[in-house]
Amino acid sequence: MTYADWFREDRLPHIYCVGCGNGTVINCTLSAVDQMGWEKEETVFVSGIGCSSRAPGYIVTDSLHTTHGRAIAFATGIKMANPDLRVIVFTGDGDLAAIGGNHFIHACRRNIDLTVVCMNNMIYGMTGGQGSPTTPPGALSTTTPYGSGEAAFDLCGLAAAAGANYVARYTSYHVKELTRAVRGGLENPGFSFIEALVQCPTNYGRRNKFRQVMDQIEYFKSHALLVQKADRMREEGKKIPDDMIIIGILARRNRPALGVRK
Amino acid sequence: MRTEIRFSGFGGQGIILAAVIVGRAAVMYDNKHAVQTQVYGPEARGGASMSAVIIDDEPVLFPKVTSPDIYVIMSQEGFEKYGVSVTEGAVMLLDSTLVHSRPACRYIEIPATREARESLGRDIVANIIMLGALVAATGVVSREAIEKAILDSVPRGTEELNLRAMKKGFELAEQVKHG
Amino acid sequence: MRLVIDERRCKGCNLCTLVCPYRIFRPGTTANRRGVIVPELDRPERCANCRLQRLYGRTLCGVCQMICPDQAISWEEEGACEPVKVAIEY
Amino acid sequence: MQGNTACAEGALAAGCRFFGGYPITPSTEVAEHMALKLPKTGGVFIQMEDEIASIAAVIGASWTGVRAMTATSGPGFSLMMENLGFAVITETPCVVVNIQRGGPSTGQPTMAAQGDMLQCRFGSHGDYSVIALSPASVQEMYDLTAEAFNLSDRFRVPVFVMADEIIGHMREKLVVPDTVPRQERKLLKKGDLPFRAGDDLVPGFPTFGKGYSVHVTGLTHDERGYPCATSPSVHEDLVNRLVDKVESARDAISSADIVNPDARVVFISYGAPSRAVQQVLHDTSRDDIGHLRLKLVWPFAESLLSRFPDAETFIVPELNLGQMAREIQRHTDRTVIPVPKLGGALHNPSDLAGLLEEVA
Repeated sequence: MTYADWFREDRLPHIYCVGCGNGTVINCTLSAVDQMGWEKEETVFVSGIGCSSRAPGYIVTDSLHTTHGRAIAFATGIKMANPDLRVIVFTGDGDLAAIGGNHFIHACRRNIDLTVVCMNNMIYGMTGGQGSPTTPPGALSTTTPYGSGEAAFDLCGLAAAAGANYVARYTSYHVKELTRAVRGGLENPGFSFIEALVQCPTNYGRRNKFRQVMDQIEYFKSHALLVQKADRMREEGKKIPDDMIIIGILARRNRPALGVRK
Repeated sequence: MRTEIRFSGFGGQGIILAAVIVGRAAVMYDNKHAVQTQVYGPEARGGASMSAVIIDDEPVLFPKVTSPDIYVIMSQEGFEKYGVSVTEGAVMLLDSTLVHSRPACRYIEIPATREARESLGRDIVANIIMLGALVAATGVVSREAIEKAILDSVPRGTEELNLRAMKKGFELAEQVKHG
Repeated sequence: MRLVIDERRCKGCNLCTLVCPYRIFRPGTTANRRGVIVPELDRPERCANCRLQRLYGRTLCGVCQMICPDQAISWEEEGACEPVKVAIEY
Repeated sequence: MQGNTACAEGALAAGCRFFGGYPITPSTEVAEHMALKLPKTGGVFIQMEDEIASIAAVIGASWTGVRAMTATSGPGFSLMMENLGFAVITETPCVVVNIQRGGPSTGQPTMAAQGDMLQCRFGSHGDYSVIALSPASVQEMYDLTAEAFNLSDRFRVPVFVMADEIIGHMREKLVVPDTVPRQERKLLKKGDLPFRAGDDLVPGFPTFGKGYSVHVTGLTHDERGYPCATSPSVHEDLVNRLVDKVESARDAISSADIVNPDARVVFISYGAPSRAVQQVLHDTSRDDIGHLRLKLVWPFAESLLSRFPDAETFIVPELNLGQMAREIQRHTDRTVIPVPKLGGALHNPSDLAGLLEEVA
């Protein structure tokens, strides 16, 4: 079996725009799931609302496409009621960090055995490009026409501080690393959070100087800084530029977890 | 026959528990019907708390107390809030240690808190003394029933203390009756 | 093994042209029936996976397939060579 | 036993094995009792971060095949509305207990009301139909909660136990039956489309983890479960079926006590005010007074009104400004007199008796 066998062939091609990074993240996640050797019938995908949340509809397992922001709460019910199921949540930055922020931090606190993959495109894509809690300061969106004046959430820092067992960040450029990171999350008991920065050419890129699909990928490539290297730079007293994206496994621990398969 | 009993005191005296015990005695051991209700709310903590129980030979239809036949009042504030509106035909048992006013109906003074403190060494059982007195004075439930219901309801290890309190209540009411 | 781009799925983002270490993809020039300009292959036999997948029994590299957001890249078995009668004249 | 405790016991007897909740007066005792008892039955109690998460977790749990419930009150009920709509469109069985208190907003947390009767029927967006029960005694808190699970599994809709603070908090005698009737969820036949219904309009349930590979979405979906949100006919067919599966059964599932069907004046009540009406009928010497006590409030079975062929007047005491009276009015040309009551106290039987004298 390969990861391609996990797709609902009859629903492809999916609805994502040309060059959208979400499709890449689905590939990486399914590849990690496939590597785990899990059965389709023991695996459940859950999502909320937004571009990211359409992902489970293209996967041939049981899947629950729920309401905006609430995917983790629904997934909590599934996992607690049947810990034998492997539950993976697809979410986006708006879904997870704005309307669903409370569910996110409480799931981290409970350290419930879910793997949450967040496709962070730094914008509300499906509704046409409004600012989200991860829109970088200064970035343009339809609701921040003069540049975002708010600070952005560090989703990984939030997850780690709230108690998640496993936290990682990569981008849609880092396909091999992202696959390994998701796999690490699937292997680790407790709450695993993987943030995948993705390009949104339609609603983020073209407003923010990434004219071509490739431009944002090039940016991810050139601005990614492995966490180990960042730590070394800090030790050496070097300043890390604000626009660098710290990637890597940011937390891995084994605190007591809820809903772990017996 | 429908009998409505209203209990009032301050939070922590076991006002609600007292009503629950009487209801339990009636239903479980006297084969009658009963409904217990109470006033919920922040004012029930510290301020005047109130609970009520209705005992009937037939099923209790209307569950709320409208004009109590019997009052058990254990604090001055409870008297002022829930005891002043007594009707002439009612009877009131009051804890004479803590209630200074006297109602415009027949009343029985029971020094429950003083007795609880002095004879039994524990303030906390004043409500059980009042229950004993209530049963001895009015016969709303049988003595056997109230004893069993108290034993069902009190924390393990305090059964003997509570039974002594109940019997003290019987005695105090009888003294008033005969005195 | 032969690399194929599924024209029914490809939306023409050209990410494959960016990531392939052998540069076997290049942006296409003409739109297909769906109006998508699908990338073209440039000497795909240079792709390690095309040549060596059978030998190693697993996908090598495969970054183009993984990054393809539209699940349009895959490898398929090549048909066995047709025997061709060759007349050699002495 | 207290009403709220009896509710929890009824759920446990019905085989409820998942409770997700959030504390709110005056429903909290239901959650507390479930927290105490569920772990001993092998079930799961989880206190969620809010009511939105509570109903979400309940719906998620239900998809694994367990009987799941939550309990709440006014403000929490409002928060649940969006996800209740999700339960409706995804046809997820779940039981929601609402121990009603005075509103709007924080209102009267410790006082009784019946102000959420229309909200439970219409509170989420879009057209749909649900089932609501209304207990009038501690015994019914037990019996109707247990029955709610059967109705929910049978029709695959959220079923509401619309109690009130008076019934939830009062203590009276409860006779626990040896067993409660149990009607299991009909499972999907392997190979059938997951959202294609037969004559009963209720599709079989594709439990997660059993190899159905079902996609469940809150979007308008076709019979395969695939999103199909722009087709007018798919949406129309789906919503009509969701409504019809409940409404077409309203006579079959209706549940009410009927007293004196020959009466000229008939009280119609549900929940706590029923107790005041019962007292009036007990105390009166008149024999032309009837009583229709609804145990199942939604869907409202208007055929119940014709069980009183001689009735000239219906008197409807409610702890709100006439929410069900409005529904009754639209099904009859006879006089309907709402007796609204706000503030938390129950209708006094003597006041109702006085009204009776005025009416007839």
